[in-house]
This record gives sequence, structure tokens and C-alpha cells, in this order.
Amino acid sequence: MIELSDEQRSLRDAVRTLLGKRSDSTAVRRAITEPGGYDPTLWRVLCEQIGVAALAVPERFGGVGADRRTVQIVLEELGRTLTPAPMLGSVIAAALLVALDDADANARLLPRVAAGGVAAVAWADANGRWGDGAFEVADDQLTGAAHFVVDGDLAEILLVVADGAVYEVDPAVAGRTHTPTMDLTRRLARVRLDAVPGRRIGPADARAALGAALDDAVVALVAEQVGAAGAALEITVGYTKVRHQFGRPIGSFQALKHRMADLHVLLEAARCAAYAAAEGSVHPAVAKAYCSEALQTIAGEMIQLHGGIAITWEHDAHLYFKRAHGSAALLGSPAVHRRRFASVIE
Amino acid sequence: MIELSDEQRSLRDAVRTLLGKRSDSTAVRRAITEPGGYDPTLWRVLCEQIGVAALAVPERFGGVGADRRTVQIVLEELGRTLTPAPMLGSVIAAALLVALDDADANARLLPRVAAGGVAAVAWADANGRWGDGAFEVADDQLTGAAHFVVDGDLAEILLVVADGAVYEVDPAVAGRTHTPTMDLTRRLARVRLDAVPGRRIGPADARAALGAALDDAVVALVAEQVGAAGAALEITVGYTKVRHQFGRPIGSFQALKHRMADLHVLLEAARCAAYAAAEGSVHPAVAKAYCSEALQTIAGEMIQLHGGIAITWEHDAHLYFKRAHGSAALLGSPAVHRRRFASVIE
Amino acid sequence: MDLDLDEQTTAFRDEVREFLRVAPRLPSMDTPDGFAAHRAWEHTLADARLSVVSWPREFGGRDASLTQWVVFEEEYYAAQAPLRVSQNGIFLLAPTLFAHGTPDQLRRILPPMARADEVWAQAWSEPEAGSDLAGIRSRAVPTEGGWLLSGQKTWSTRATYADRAFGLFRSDLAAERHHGLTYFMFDLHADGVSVRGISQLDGEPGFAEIFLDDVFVPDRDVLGEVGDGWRVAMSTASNERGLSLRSPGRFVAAACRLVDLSRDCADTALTDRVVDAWIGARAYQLHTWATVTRLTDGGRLGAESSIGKLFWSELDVALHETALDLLGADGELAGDWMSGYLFALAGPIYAGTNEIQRNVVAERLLGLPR
Amino acid sequence: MDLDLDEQTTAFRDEVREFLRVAPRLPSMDTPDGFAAHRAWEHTLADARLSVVSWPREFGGRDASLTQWVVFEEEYYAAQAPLRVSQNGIFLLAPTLFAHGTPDQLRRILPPMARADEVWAQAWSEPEAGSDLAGIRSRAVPTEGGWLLSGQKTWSTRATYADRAFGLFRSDLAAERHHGLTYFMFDLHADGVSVRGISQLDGEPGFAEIFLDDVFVPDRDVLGEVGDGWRVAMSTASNERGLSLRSPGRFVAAACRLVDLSRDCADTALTDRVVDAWIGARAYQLHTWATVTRLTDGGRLGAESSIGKLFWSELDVALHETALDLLGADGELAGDWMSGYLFALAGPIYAGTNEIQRNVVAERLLGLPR
Repeated sequence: MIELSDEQRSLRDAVRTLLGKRSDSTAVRRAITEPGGYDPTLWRVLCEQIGVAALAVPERFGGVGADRRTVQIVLEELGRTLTPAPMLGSVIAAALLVALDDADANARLLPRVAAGGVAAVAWADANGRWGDGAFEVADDQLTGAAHFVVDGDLAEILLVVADGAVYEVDPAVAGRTHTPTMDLTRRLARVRLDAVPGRRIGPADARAALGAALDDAVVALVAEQVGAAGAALEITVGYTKVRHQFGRPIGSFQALKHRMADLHVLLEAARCAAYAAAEGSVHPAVAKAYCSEALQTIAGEMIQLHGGIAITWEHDAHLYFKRAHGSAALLGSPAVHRRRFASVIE
Repeated sequence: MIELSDEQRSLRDAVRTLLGKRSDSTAVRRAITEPGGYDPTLWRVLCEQIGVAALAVPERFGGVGADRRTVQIVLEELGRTLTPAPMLGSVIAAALLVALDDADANARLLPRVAAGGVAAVAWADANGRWGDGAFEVADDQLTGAAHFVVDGDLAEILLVVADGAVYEVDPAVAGRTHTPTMDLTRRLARVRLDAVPGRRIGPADARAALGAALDDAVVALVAEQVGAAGAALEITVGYTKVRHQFGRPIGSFQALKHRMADLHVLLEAARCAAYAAAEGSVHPAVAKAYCSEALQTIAGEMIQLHGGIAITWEHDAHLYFKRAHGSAALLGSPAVHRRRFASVIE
Repeated sequence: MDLDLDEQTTAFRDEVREFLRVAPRLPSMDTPDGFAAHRAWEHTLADARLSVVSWPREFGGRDASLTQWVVFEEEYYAAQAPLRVSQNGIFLLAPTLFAHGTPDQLRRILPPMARADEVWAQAWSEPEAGSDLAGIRSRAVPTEGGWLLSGQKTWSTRATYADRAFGLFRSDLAAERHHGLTYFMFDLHADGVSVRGISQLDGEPGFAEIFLDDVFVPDRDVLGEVGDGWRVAMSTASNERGLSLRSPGRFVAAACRLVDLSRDCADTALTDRVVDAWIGARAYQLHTWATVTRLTDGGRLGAESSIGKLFWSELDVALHETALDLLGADGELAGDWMSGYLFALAGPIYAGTNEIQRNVVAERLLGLPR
Repeated sequence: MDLDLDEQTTAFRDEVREFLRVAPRLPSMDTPDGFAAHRAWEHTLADARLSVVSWPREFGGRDASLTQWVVFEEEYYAAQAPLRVSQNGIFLLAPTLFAHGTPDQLRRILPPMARADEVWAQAWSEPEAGSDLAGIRSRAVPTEGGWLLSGQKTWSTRATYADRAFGLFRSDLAAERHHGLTYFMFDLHADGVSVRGISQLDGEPGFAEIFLDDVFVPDRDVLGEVGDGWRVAMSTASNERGLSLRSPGRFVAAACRLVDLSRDCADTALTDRVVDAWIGARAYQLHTWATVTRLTDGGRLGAESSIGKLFWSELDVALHETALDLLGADGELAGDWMSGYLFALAGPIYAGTNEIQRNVVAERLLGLPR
């Protein structure tokens, strides 16, 4: 359940300690000005010393074969500090490859993912639908454009979804454009293909694998959301303890206390939903709807409870806020997931 | 605008003074145990001394020909005290007759309405749709059943809506059953007709008149809702000033103060919407959605802010609460009116 | 995060599930007949040793683990079995007895409680002391062999038909606030006690006022030390098997009924709220199970119980509001959902108002200044 | 409840509407070029005597009635004309000048303000005094012929490019809280003043910090009596033509854009929220008009202005949230609505936080105890 095993606790502590040293607010702001929008040195350390990219990869392909809950631990820590890193794209690609179960492709690609090679899946269409893909196939050549591709312009391994199947495409021949989003701590790109050859991975109808991979991706993302929400609330509580008005810390005013108490209740419920999704006892759609809205609420309240300082560039509040809205839309909005879940229970 | 004319102010003061004397909580509780669920003596005084039933009736038919805003004043006062009285049914019937503009019928029926005769319109179907009616017509005979008929079992004048037209029916030959609702201060009935002869009033297609009458009815009802909401908030504020906990009046706790401040803002906006609907500058659908939800919110908070005492029979909180939910559904739910308005603006 | 059930617990679950197939539908326990029927149902439960599963065997239980207790509760709600007329005793008094009672008290009081031969009412609130128990004015004056209790208690659940009651009385009249209080158990049929039912919204006297006028209580019915009543009462105020950890099965069952109601609803605005209610019920269930696991692993339940209280009470209101909106005009006809809604609205009130729970969360969990 | 317009007002409305057909689209006024363009637009407005319609003619206005002023505002927003770079001066300082200024001050200050030859910044907040102006620490020390101002002001809108500023300074260092404050107007280009822009979320310095180090201000630039600054500032804090009565046209215009956005949306959950936003904007408009009518009839605007503040600020957040949800994934690409949303979220913060507004409503309108 919520309690971590000893290894999981060690993993969490290792990631948290590293990020505490090398990914504080100043470091994050420096990282987003890097060419790829993240700190490649930090990513290398995360991969080499802690092995975060190997977690979601099976042992026989050079990975650790950890469960979804263990992968969540890393995402939650990265979410807390808003550290930009190609972890989520890596998790999505690994999940898709594992689900496709194509021995050749796995032997070729998964070891590279496990070693920290940046991977991306070009999947969503312009309307932000993570469905059967955004490309058309004719004579094994792919044409179309995918949007909201996590780490898409950085990837050295590029998978694309077309007509419910998955293809490997040479990143060098894809038109890839970094999309400037409000969430500066997340790298998104548009991937355009114009009659580009692709190498199919897995079956011609890979919808089942796509569904499973989307679930895995969502499970990872909700942990990141819970991490960001937890940090946003901690920062806010800390601020209201030291900020004085009318001669008292503003955190002693009952109306503000009660608002933060409600946020804490919301956070706890979101945490439960995220962890339960990892263990399969709650539908990932439920967790995505719940955690997205919890983070949006908490980040919005973070802005309001900080007062004027929150709408300055120097303060981190707006970064959490933008992450909240960016990740709510990523992999399908709360509304999409709510409807998806409605079709399951009704 | 919101300011009342001198006559309107006199009317309000007269009604408020009378209800203050004869319709306090004890009197209301006595009235709902009367056979008709209201105090006929009080109704007689309201009609004879103040002429409330005559307000919505044109002068040439024995009425006062007051505007909708003036009619609202009476409803608002009745709403404040939750006084059960056949006023709303009377307003609906008068509005419908006036809109139908059938000289014979008006000369025959409106003077009786103006004098305080109880009138009702059997209109909604079992799903609570105030549309083209709940009856079928064959050979000038009516068959079917209408629900949620305000004052339906008490009426001496009974109008029924069938196939988009309006008929007068002899109350004596209609099957009328008082419907026990949660809202004890509102009289609703089911009206069943089984091949009963009806006398058509107005055109065969009276949809335009029905629409106009529904708007008038809604305008009256929202005033009643605003009155009830205002009283519910006043009672709640008063209670929190005198109720002590932890050695202080609970109304001095910031969290509760802020909740009541928000309710006050909500009430003021609802009041504006209600009055504007009377003057035609806001669509009645808007006012119905807004005022219904405002009263529901305020009555729900009334329960919570009163603590344990609110869920006792002796305290009036539950009466306001039940009125809130009853009147939200009456004449179409907030959702229905929101959609109706959406079709207007889009 | 489902509860991991071992073989023994699975067998227990199957036994409970099978037994509850015969669970009857009873009239309201706030009527004389309904109360008698609920008492009889408790006898039936006790005969199957299912009335107090977590208690030691010698008092009528079966030494069930906390996980088994939660399993029992989940099954009980899923089966829509009758409300527990003995809940004040088994959820509120018994934990305090286990913590502070003498061996004699345990032997005398627990077995008849387990069979509902004695049904207990709580007597916490007073007219001037709602959620603020420190404002208690009822007093206990020492007399030979015991005490004389006087004063007025209110919002006493079940007191109209119950046999005995428990509550705090001021035994040191010079002391203030939460000092000088003592925890007493007393007979509702004793000389000097009169009980007046308070009609609730459905017209039934689920609550009562208790008036005490020099009611004699022997020393052996003092629970804990004299003057130590506040600490005794508070030690189990966030009791894990009481109201603070309300069985999530209740809300999941209500959410399922809501899903049924919405089956033909094409209005996404409403079906979204149904999904939200379902998600909320599930989130509360997960949170409760996580708490149970933590407690099983040796953790203590403290201020976290306030989270549960805030969550279930707000959820209950949302569940009922959604149902009423789904029913539309039909909901206005007197029905289960409407009554349920009124009681749901009372949820944020009893067992400590939510305003107080928010203070607890803010101060004890978030460390915000007073 | 529409505004009843007499013939003269109708003619005025037509004139304004016609004039605003030429309203340009300008770059952000928080850039040097944008600021210059906005200043030029104010010249154009002033040439048509439309920059300060409610002022007396001698200062550049046309003695317009309150109703005419509201009509102007409605038309201005409906035309999506440029933001007013001179808003601090005309909405905040000018009402205070009319109430407390000397004839000399009015003559010197108002005409250049009306033409934006002098653009004013407000200097209310300090690092230790946000919504709590009584916490001001900046000080004024008397010197020959005037005062020397020192200290730090923050969240000063427009200060980066403005010419002058107004604010409170502590002239009696021994006094505490709201005693011993004096209202000063000072030149942002004077010796001893330095201004540092604060980057906002869109990267532009809409706010600034002002550092003052022995800045000389002549006696003639004290507004009101020395030591009476708190009363002078507060007397127009709920000024009917200032932020507290924010022009509803802005929200109605945003709601209309929202309706446009939702035209192809089949999701009733979302279209319901669009309708709610529209209703909210309309309700705020009605409330504002009712207030205007009351003021025209001789009423005073007091604590009611807090209602308006609470209403528009929460409405603004809801409007933008709905837009972003309608746009879905597209909304994530940097766009007007997202920037608008961030500023909407700031709404509950500035012009007195909503927490304080709620205190005002609770204590002054509902009479709840402190």
C-alpha cells in the first residue's frame, strides 16, 4: 500500500538528496535555458548513479524491471522540484515497447533507453487525442503531424503511432519543432513526417498495447502531479508561517488555515488515487482526472495565498501553476478521462 | 431599477407588517396543518386589505394592472416568511390568461382571480417539463395527468395545457390529489383527467402565450427565492452572533465570517438578476438558474452554520432548505433553464 | 492498494458475506417497533459472534484483526444490512473501556453491550457546549458510595429508547474548561432522569435531551480517575473504529446506486458529477485502507482522522446532491435520497464540526500557528 | 434594469461609439514602445475630450454624469480600446485630489494628467505592508520648504515608465499603525529615486519597486493635512470610479468571447460553465448599474464596494478557467487566455485581498463581531 519497501525508500532518498543538491529553484531556472531545456549532466548522474531510466525496462533488456509504483517514486521526486528531465518520455517509450513485446525491437532499443538515451513517442493529434495516432501509412511510408510529443525534438529514439500501429522512425528524417508552451519545465515538440519510411514494431493492430502503454504513462504522470502538488502546498504553508500582516503570521488567520486544510485533504486523496493506480486497484483514468484537478487547485491556491509575490517571475509559484495546467492536458484532459471511466462503470 | 417607488415601498411595508404579525414561524407551522395547507383567513386579509391577487390582473378585469416588479414585491415577502398561500398559482393563472388574450374567458375568470379565488394551471408532465402540456385532446375531451400543479387540488379555477393549447376544465370533474412533497410550505397536486370536456381558451396553437406566461411565472418565483434566501441568511447571521463556543460568538470566527460574506455576495447578485428579469433586461431563464442555486447554497449553509439545532423539527432551517430544493425544480430546473438560455445566446 | 487478504481473512469474509444474505430490512430504529427490531437483529448478529468481531472472545468477540474489522464493515454496508443500534456503545464507549476500564467494568458492561441487551446512548453535548466539550456545566456532587449527577445533556443519539448513557460531568465545580471533569456511566431509567425526544427532519426522535436531577451513580460507574474525564474521553476521540474512520463501504454503496440512477442520463454535466462522486467514494476507501494498513503496521491514528472526517462528510453531501439533481422534479417527492441528503448535511456538524477538523488539520498536520 | 438613457446621454453614447471605431490595437504598455503608444492614445482621447469625461471642463473633462461615465466605460470595453495607461492617476489620485486638494494642486496636476503628459504610478505597498497599509515604514523627515522621503515601495503599477507617483509616508516616526502618516506626491525622476522593474509572468515589468533616499518634496506636494494621510487615502479607497467599481463591460466582453469559443462544443458540462460565466458577467453588470443608480440618487458607496471586488475577481478566474478548458490541449500553447488567466488569479490579490474584502462584508454589512 502506501508504505514503501526499504529499497523504495532508499531510491526515494537517493533521488531527493541528489535533486536537493543539484535541482533547486536556481538550477531549474538555469536548466530551462539550456539548449534542450534540461540539465544533461544531472540526467546523466540520475541514470548512471541511480539508474532511473533503467527502472521501467525489463532485466533481460538491460533494465531493472521495477514495478510501476517504483517508477512513480522517481517521477514524484522530479515533480516536487519541477526538474526538467527526459524521464517521462523515457517511461512512455519503454512502456510502449514492453507492451508491444517485439523481441527484435526490444533487444535493439530498450538497452539504449535503460542507459538514458532520450526516447519519444509521437502519438497525439492536433486536438490532443492520444488515440490511434496522427499519421497515415501508405506503402510503409508515414505522413502527418503529431503534437504534444514529450521530449520529441530531443529524442534519439523516435516511435510514431499511425493507424493503431507503432513504427520506428529515424529522428534525422523527421521534421521536429520544439513547441513553446507555457510550462517551461516540460519539453514538448511537434513531429511532422512527409512520406518518411517507418519500421513497424509489433502487430498491425497494436491498440491493446497502446492502451496498456497509455495507462502506464498516466500512472507515471499522476505521480509527478502528486509530487508537484505536495511541494506546492509545502511551499505555501511555509510562506504563510513567515509572512506577517496585521502583526501576525498570515498562516494564523483561520480563513487561510481552513483553505490549506482543505488542500491537504485533497492532496491526501490524490496521493491515494495515484498509488492505487500503480497497484492496479484503481483505474488510471480515475487517477488522472483526480490528480490533475488536485494539482490545478493547489497551484491556483498557491498563487492566491502568496499574494503579489506569486505573479513575479522570481517566485516559483507560476512554474508550479503552469506545470499544473500543462500536465492536466497531457495524455488526455480530466474531462476525457472522466468520460473514459464513465464508459467503464456504466 | 432596484430602488422602489413610493407605492412599491408602501406595498412592501404593508405586506411585511401583516406577515410579521400573522405569519411568524408558529403561524406558518399551524397553517401547514390546515386542510388546504395555508391559512385562509390570512389569504383573505392579503386579498381584501392589500389586494395582492389583483396586482397581476389588468384594470379592465377588476385588477390593478401592476407591473411584474410590483408583483415580485409580494412574492419576495411571502418567500421571506415561507408563508403558504395560493399567490403563486394565482399569478401563473393570471399571466396565462392575460397572455392568451381571450376576451370572453378573461371577463369570466380574471375578476375571480383578482378577488382571491384560487386558480391553478395543470401544465407539467411527470418528468417536470413545463412544455406543451400533459394531456391529449380528442373530440374536445382531455385525457392525461399533470404533475407539480401549484395549488392544483385547491383551485376553483382550473386551466389545463394540452397539445400547446389551453383549456378550462371544471375542477369538480378532475381527479385531483394533493402530492406530499418535502417542501411542506408549498401546495402541489397531481391532476388527472379521463375524457373530461374542456373549453378552449385562446388559439389552437397557444405556444407563444405559454412561453410568455412561463416567463412571468418564473419572474414571480425568483422573487420568492430571493426573499427566502435573504431571510435564511439573516437568520443565520443572527444565530452566529448569539451562539457562543470557546467563549466567543461563533460569528466572530473568521472562517465562518468569510462563508457568510460569500453568501451575501451571492444573494446580492441573485437579487439583481431577479429584479432585472422583471424589467426585461435579463432573460428569465438566467434568473431562474441563478436564484435557484443561490437559495440552495444559502439554505444548505444555513443548515451547516446552525450546527445540530438545524436538523430538528423545531427549527425553521429545514423549512428553508426544503423550499430551496422544491422551488429549484419548480417551473424547470437550473439545468433546464441554463440550456434554454444557451440556445438563446449561441 | 486493495486490502491484501490472507487465507484466514478470506474465509472470514466469505462467512460474513454468506451470513449477511439473510440481513433483514427493518423500520427506522427511532420508532419503538424499529428499535425493538434492531435490538433483535443485534441478538442474531451476536449469536453468530459477528456483533463485535474485533473484541476479545471472553466479551463476545472473536479477536479479529483491524483488517478483518474493515472487511466486516465493507461487507456489512455492501449487504445494506440494518444500521447498528448499539453503535454508541461499541464504537465510542467500548474503546474507552478497553483503555481505561477496570476488569470488573469490562466484565459487567461489555457482554450485555455485545448482545444489545443494554443499548447505550452518548451524552456529550450540552446546550452551551456543542463541539466544545470544555464548556460542560452539568455537575457531579460526591455522596456516600457514589455521586449525584445534575444538569442537561442534548443531541444525545438513541437516548429516547436506550438503556444507559455515558458522558462528562463537572466534579470539581471550582475548576474551569477541561479541568475537573469526570467520565460517568449512568442508567437512563434511574430516579431523577427524564428524557425528551427531539424530532428530527423526518419526524422521528433520533436525538434526545436528557435532564438529570440528583441522579445517584455508584463509584464503580466512574470510568478512569475522578477529575481526569477530559483525558479519558479524548484518548479515544479519534478512535480508529469509531465515527472518525467511517466505513467507506457506505459511500461506495451509495455511489453505486448513483451510477445505477444515471444509466439513462445523456447529460454529461450530470454524468461527470456521478463519476466524481464515484471517484470520491473510491478515494475515501483507498485512504481508509491505507490508514488501516498503517495502523496494522503499528502506527497511531491521530490528527489524520480529521482528514477522514472532512472527506466523508463533504463526499456524502456531494453524493446526495448529485442524486437529487439526477432525479430532477421526481426528487421533490419525499424519498430516501432527500432524507439522506438532510442527514448528509448534518455530517459536517456532528462528531466535531468540520470547522474544528480544519483547525486540527491546519495546526497539527500542517503546523500552522494558532 | 438597463440604464435608462435620456436624450443627451444617448447622443453622448453615440459620439463615444463612433469615436472608438478608430481605436487602435497597441503593444503591451509595459514595454517602452507600448508605453509611448498608450501615451499617444491618451492624447487622442484628450483631444476629443474623452479622456476624463466626468471631470469639470476646466481640467479637461466635460462634467459628465455618473451614468454617462458608466456608458463611456461600457462602450470603451465593448470596442476593445487600449488599456488606460493613466488609470492610476485618473481613477485613484484624481478622486482624492478633488476631495482634499488645494485649488493650486488641482490646477497644476489635473490638466497634464488628463492628457497623460504626466503619467502617475501608485506607491501604496511596501515589502512589509501589502494589503495592510498601516504597516508602512517609509518615512518623511521635515526639511526647509518641504520633506525628505526615504524607504522602499513595491508592487507599484506603471512605475517603470511613469513620471510621478503618490503614496503614504510616515511623517511622525513616533506614531504607530495608521497614525502619523502623510500623503505625498513625488517625481519619479527626482534625485534619490531609483526604480527597478519586477518581471511579471509574461516577462514584462508591469510592476516595479521604488527606492527613495532623501528625496526632496516641496510642501505644496503634500495632499491633505500633514499626519492625516491615512484618512485622506481611505476617504476614496472605495472610490466609485476606481478599481472597486470595475467596469463590467470588460467581463461581458470576455464572456462573449467565451460564447464564441464554445460555439461548436457539444459537451454540456462545458457549455453549462460558459452559460454560468455569461450569467455571472451579466449579474455583475446589473449589480454595478444598480449601484450607479443608487449613487446618482444620492447614495454613498461604502462597504458595498467589497461585494463588487469579490464578485468580479472570482468571476474573472472562472471565465478564464472555462476558456482554457474549452481550448483543451491548445490552451497549453502560449496564448492570450493563459496570460489572462494568470492575471485573473492575481485579481483576488490586488486592490485589497479578497480575505480582507470578506472581513469588510462580514463586519460592516452583516454586522458580525470582530
